[in-house]
Amino acid sequence: MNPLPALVLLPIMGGGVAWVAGHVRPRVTTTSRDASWWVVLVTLIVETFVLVMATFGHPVHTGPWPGHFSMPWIPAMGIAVRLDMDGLSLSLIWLSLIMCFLCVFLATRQVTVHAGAFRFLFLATLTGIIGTFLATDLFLFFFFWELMLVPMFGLIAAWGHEDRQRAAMKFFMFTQGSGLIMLLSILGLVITHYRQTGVLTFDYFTLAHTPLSPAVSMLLMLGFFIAFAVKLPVVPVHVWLPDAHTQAPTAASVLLAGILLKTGGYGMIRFNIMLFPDAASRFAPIAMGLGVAGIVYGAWLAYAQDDVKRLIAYSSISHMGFVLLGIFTGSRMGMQGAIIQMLAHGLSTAGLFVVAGAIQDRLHTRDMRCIGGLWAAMPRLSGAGLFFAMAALGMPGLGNFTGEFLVLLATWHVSPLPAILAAVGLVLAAIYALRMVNRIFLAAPRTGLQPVPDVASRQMAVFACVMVFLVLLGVYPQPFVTFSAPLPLPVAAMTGPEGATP
Amino acid sequence: MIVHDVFLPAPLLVVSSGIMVMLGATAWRRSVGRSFLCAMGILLLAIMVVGHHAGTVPDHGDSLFVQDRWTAYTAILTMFSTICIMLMSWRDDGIMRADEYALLLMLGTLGALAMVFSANYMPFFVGLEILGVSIMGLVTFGHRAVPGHEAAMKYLILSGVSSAILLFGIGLAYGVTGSLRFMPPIAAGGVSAALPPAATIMILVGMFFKLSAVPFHMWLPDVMEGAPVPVAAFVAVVSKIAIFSPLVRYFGTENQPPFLNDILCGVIILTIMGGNLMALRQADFIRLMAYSSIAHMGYLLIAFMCPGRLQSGAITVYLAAYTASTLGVFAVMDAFATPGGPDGRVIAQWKGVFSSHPFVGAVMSFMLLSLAGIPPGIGFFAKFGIAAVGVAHQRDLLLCFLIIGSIIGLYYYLNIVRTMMVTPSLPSRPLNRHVRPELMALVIVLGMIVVIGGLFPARAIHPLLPAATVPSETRDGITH
Amino acid sequence: MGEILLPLIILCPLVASLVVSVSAGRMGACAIGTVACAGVGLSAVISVILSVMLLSGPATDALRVVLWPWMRIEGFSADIAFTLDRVSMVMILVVTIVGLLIHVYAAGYMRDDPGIARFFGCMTLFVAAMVVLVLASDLLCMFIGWEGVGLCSYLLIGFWYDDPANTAAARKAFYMTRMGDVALLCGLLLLATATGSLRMGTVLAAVTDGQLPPFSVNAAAALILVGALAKSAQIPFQTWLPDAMAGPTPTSALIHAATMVTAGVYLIARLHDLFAMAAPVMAFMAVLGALTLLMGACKALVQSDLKRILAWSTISQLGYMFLALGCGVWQAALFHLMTHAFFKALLFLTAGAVIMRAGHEQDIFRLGGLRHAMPGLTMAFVAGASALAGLPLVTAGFYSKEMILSGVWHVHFGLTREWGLSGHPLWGIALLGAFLTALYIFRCVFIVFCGKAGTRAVGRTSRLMSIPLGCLCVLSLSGGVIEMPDTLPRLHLFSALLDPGVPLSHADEPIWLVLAGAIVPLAGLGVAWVLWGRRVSVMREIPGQAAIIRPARDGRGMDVVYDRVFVQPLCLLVWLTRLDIADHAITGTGRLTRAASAGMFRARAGVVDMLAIRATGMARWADHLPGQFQNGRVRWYAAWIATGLCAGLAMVVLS
Amino acid sequence: MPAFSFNDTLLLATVLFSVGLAGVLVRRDLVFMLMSLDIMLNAAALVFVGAGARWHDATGQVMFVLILALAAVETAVGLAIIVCLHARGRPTLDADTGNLLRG
Amino acid sequence: MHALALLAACVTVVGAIMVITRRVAVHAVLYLVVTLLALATVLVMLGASFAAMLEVIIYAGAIMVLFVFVIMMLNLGQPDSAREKEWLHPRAWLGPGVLATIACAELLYCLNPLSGPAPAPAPITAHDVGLGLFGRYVLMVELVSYLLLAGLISAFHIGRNRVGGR
Repeated sequence: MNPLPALVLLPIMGGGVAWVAGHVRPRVTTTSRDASWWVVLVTLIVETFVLVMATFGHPVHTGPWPGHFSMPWIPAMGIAVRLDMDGLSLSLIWLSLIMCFLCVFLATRQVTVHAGAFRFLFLATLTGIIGTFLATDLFLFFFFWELMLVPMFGLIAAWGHEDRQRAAMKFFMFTQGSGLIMLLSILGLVITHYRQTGVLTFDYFTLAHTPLSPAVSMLLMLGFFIAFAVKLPVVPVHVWLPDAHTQAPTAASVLLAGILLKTGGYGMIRFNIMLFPDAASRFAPIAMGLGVAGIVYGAWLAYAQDDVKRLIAYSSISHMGFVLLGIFTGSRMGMQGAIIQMLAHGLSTAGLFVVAGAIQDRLHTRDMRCIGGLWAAMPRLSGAGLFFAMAALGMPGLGNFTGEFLVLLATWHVSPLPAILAAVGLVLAAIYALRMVNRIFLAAPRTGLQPVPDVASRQMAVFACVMVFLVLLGVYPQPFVTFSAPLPLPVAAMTGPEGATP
Repeated sequence: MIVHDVFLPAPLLVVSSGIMVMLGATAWRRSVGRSFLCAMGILLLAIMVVGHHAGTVPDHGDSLFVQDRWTAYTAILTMFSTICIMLMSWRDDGIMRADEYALLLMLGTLGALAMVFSANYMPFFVGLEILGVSIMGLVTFGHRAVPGHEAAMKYLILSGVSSAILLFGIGLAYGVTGSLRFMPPIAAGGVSAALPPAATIMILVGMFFKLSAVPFHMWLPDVMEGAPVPVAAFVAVVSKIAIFSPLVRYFGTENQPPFLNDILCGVIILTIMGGNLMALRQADFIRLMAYSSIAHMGYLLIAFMCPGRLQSGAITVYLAAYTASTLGVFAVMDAFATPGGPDGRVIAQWKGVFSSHPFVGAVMSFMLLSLAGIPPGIGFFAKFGIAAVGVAHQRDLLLCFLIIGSIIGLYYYLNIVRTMMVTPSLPSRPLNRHVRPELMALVIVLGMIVVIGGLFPARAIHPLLPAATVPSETRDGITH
Repeated sequence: MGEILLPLIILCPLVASLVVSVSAGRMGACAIGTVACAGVGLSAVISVILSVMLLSGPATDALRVVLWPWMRIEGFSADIAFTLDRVSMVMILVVTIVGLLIHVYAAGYMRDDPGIARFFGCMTLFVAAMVVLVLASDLLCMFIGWEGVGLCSYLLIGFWYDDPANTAAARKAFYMTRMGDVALLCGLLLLATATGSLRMGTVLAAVTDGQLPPFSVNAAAALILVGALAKSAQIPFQTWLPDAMAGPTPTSALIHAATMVTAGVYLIARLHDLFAMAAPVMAFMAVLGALTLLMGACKALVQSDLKRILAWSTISQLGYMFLALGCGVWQAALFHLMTHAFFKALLFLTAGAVIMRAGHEQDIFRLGGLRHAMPGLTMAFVAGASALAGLPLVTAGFYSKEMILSGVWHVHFGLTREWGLSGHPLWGIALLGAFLTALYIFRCVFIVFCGKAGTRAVGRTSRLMSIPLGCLCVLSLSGGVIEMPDTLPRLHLFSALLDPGVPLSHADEPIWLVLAGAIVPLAGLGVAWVLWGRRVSVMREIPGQAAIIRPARDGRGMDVVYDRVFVQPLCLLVWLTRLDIADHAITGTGRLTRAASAGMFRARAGVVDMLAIRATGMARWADHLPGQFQNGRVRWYAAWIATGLCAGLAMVVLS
Repeated sequence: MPAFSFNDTLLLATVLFSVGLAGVLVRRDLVFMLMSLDIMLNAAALVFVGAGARWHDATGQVMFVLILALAAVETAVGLAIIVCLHARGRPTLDADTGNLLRG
Repeated sequence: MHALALLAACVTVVGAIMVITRRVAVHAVLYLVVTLLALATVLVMLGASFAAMLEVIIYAGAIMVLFVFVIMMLNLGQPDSAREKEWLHPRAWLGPGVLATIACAELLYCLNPLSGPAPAPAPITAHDVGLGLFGRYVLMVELVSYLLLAGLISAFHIGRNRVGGR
């Protein structure tokens, strides 16, 4: 049995069951373990098994990459359900699953209003994201790309914080609008291919060999780039992100920061660089400039925030600047750095959002001027927060540093100046991260704070897992590096993959 | 001798004789329920006989009616929509007081079918008028009498003007060509070169009016607002399909006149932008749907403008998507309305629907997302098809407007979804006690159509357009 | 066996740190202290064992362990790898042994603090990170430790976070060092780009082989130097260290005196081959070191806070080390590093004990006459002070300082072919520094321990605290005899240990050189005695303090400059960028500021955000416009139809 | 014996059509609007008859009959609505005032 | 061209103009009847006598009676002076008038280069029309019957609603 379609479909089916289960026992309190929560958990566990199967199973080499699934969908337009998996997608799916476990254990239990629907949307988002990571049919990719936005919109708009509606609208408008531009690019590529070969197909591997004139390929690449840049986000179009991250419920924030942003990076690697290598290399200086701008600008604005979640959101912009920088260095090293950075940023930022969410659950505020000195009251939570803040500021030995270093090194190969500027971003990262730590955790306790319970040890164990992953990424990233390398596009004659995947 | 010249598609026959039967039944004993049942039965029968016909095509080919896959498709779409609208209005208490409702609906459908099957100006024009007059009657069925009559009046005057313009154009065309065959007039000897274009433009103005393209769109929101919800759906769906079908035939059979390009371009841009921009500020749901329908016609015209092998798929899917999603929205709106409470016409009434009526809210947002072109609804694939056609023809300007329009559209559709997600300040009302099972069934069926159509749109892609538009190339170039 | 033991040196404190952190709140203070000391102690034992093993082998022997490959990407590779050679052996011994002593001391010192678990968690983590820094054979791996110690330093300076000043000091320390770290990172990037690896051996081989262009070498050296300067609080980064005294005293002793701040020295010593190729950087480093040592001494002379005096003295002593490094006598620098670790740790720990027993009073002028109340501590402090001052023959400081002085005397910077720089002026400065060192430290001794009794001493120094003090006393007095000036018995154990190939001998050095080095501290002692030591002191304070010295005493010279030049504008900028435009308008500070703040606000909200708002506004407006058209009038609608008709026909007419 | 050429017919029809259009545009009274509409429809019918004469085809007159039927229907419905609106409290038949349906 | 033809055309146009400029509805109806009669003359001259008959009988006869009936029923005999005064204002008619004039001019331009002599075919008799109506176009007749049915039902509903709504 092919695990790929199961990977995609399992979450949404489980979500449906969870929704139904949520209706079975409508009286839900935070303490009682309701049925739909268990359904979600079981779904994720089964998904993990399937993923393990996909990771360690012996693939049948029917496609260009280890995992392959194909089924005709709309033959008239050359559209098929094509799912392929290489190390990059696999590692990002693993990341998604870890994020989901994190959310399920730490963040979704707090939802009491329409919990079943919440979980359904949550898992539906996961379906969209996994589908995005797996699809190699451009139409299917776009389908999933759009699909993941809707449940996320619902999550933000219905369960978010005070200004959720505006944030959700903003989020949706930006991402969807840019998606339409990508749609045009996809169509442009397909039509160009059709004109030249007479074959109408949306197959990624076939389209990769489309001969394109420089101007056309630049145009098409820009179309893709804009969509991914909005998702990533790159600085001029990052506007949606702080609001969305701030207003989203904790679980949605984790998903947003943890994996949704990664789809942008994934898309850039898979579509910008691999489909249009020439145009991408010509565009690289601008993209790298944008990346550096993102690093500095994000860090700068993060420093000016009083809202914890907003601060974390801006720090995400800064980190994603590194990803952009790395992707467009044009070297394998930069790309690997970007991938590692994506994984590590997913873990660390998700951790931070969970911490921020826990603080908000307890204190009902996100304003750093109103919270402070939590260490005395909640040493465990504060310790976790400190750890993730350190990861965010790029402490060597944790995952972010590995990614940032590789990116910087690759950038230095290209040109030292952006590397130096990006490194300056690290100083700013230290400034905002420590500011946060010293405002929230290590500060004089505020008067008027009622005593609040610390996180339970069980939840700490979940945090600890994430921390272990981060440390692993930091000190032993080599397996991840080899594992998550995007496989090269197969030359027409090549049958099997070259890359080393387990 | 007469019979030889007559070619009559069977649905027309069935529907028209059905109307007679209904009249007879009404004369025998008035019963609203029975006439509804009768009408639906007739429509089902008509759907079943689509593709058959009575009589033969005259030898000289100058037939009044034509029958091919495109007409069959649009006819089915039309009749299906009418059935849905019947279901929607079945137990609507404002409508149920009058049994002529079903009759008028059937007459409107007959007009629409006449337009769909027409191969000649004459049945086209008569069908148009039957449809128009029926709509005038239907519009006055609402709870509120005065707005209904006002809407009917507006429609009457404006459609009269447009009919006159259309007729004048047809007359000019007839004068130029000496034939009422349904195609753009070509300059024949003896008349000025400017005459055929003038005739074409006048005909187009008439058609655009019915299609409610900007700047001929103004009647649509007012009429839809004044009409009861099912009638609004009828105006938004059936009359649009009925006019679009001959439009495709009209320009599909020949190469498009060169001057048409600019006009169409301008109209499309105006329509997309006008429809979307005006929808943006509506607080009235039905008006919003009216403007969104205008905008959708703009998108549809993009596909109409770009002949090619992708065109037929794009148009057919878009029509189906538009029909299913719009009908779905109206059906949900009808299901939401309570006799004493809110009727769902004002967007603010939808506040907190997700909490009070989760199912209604979910289906509604689903339909709206489909209209906005977001997966997994069929609207996504439809918009995709339109964009594909546009890209294939390098209509860059139109594509830009398509995207701008879509983004604006996204905003107002999402705005409704957002409103539904707002937690209501008041305690949620008790569920609608007047749950109408047939309406719920309709909503579910439409939802299924939207989902399944969105996930498996392959069936709708067959080339259905009049044969001349589809290039003769076969599908050998397609992988898989 | 060494391959197993070497990682254990890191692992032991790390495990101790984890255990202590995780069990926070469950274990008693005693248990925590025990675990921490055990962790560091095990590590010390192992390092002693390994040192013995290393010394028993041939001199060039080194223990290399590659734990696992870190990154292997085309064009670059890095390993988690450790090397124990003789240089790192010296350092590791210092770190673990001094660390152990300080831990033992701290177990007593921090016994009653509620945050003892956090304290020991950080301390042991620090030891682990420091060991990583020392042992790493890969520069990138070293960077883990480099940042790790910075983190621990931050956490420990801000240990008592109730006081905002403490956390501010902690952040300041982190930011300052972080800037240096970024420079260091850039240097590493430069080297990695040039050589494709950051393994020290590879890098140094590439540099000495001349594979790198001179500019790159100089640039890399300069960047690494900046990192080292920041870590070691040299000019221009010196301001963070005095503030860092906000942390608990054991922290100051371990991190801000004995080990972490010397990491820069150690790094440059490890990379001395690289620096040898970068003569201008070397000269710059020497000059900077000389200036720092002088400035630190001057600052120390006018402080009144006991711990701050020690902090400035640390800066000054680090200046000596940098001077030595700059002059190429890195062995001397390391030697001084070692002895400095001993006596400065001793001084800090003693000071801590004194302060604790004197009721947390740090002002030396409020202390006084403690000689009688705490004789043991007095002895220890005097021992440390004499070692710091370098009193000849009996103290370790004398030998190490002498080694530096002689090295500086002989150096000649060949900046260009014909133009060079002699080391003699630097030697003069260093000598002056030595005088000042003796002066300020004995000023401190005399004021605190002699004279009138100022405060009442309470309690006793616990056994846990006094044992380490004793050990350190011994070490700081006798630790220097392993290396002697040539004038004295030719004993070069230390330099032979480090660099057996080239014995550092200056047989031709004049004898007055050594004498000068020996006499100057004594002179300083004498002057201090004259000024402060006699029962009727000549003066309680440096004369003429009113005009010049006050700003110096405040110790805020550079602080003020930094504050004015960087911090305040930055804060202002941030303040402006976070301020709402409406708020600002209300304050009414004029139109110019308003405009500026508007600009800044825009920058904060993101210019694009603003544009988006504008665009929305435009859309609203454009949307309102057609609303005017849709006014419900049939005639109006019909007119539009007619207009459309006219337009269409016009197209035909005009075509 | 047609005295009108096709072109003359068109000329007349055009003028008539424009007058009708102007009537719809100018007048606010619904009754006048209906009458103007009738004028426009008549103009269109005239074109058909003229064209039928040109081609000597009965189709033109068939169309004329159809248009006549249309005009009758529109007038009937229109007048019904007018009567109804009048009865419903819009005593003036002004199309401009008292609009309930507007954007 | 016959003088009669010219006269008929002039009467048609003038009558139409009078229709749209009258203040009193009944006057307008009368002018409309005049217009229609003149138009019937024109139709006769075009050889369409059958159409002319229909025009007179149905249009001028039946439809106009409807108008008169409604006008009398609603008592619109007297002008609504307050409202109609505005009609005298150029502001009210200038714009639409200009628009209509432009449309007219453009149409005339399109028709302008009139060419070709008028063909002189035989008149189309009622026989021909009848053959067309019940031959080729029999279905159209049927359809038109539905159109009339639709109009009937609509009008019926609207009227009934009025009574029921009270």
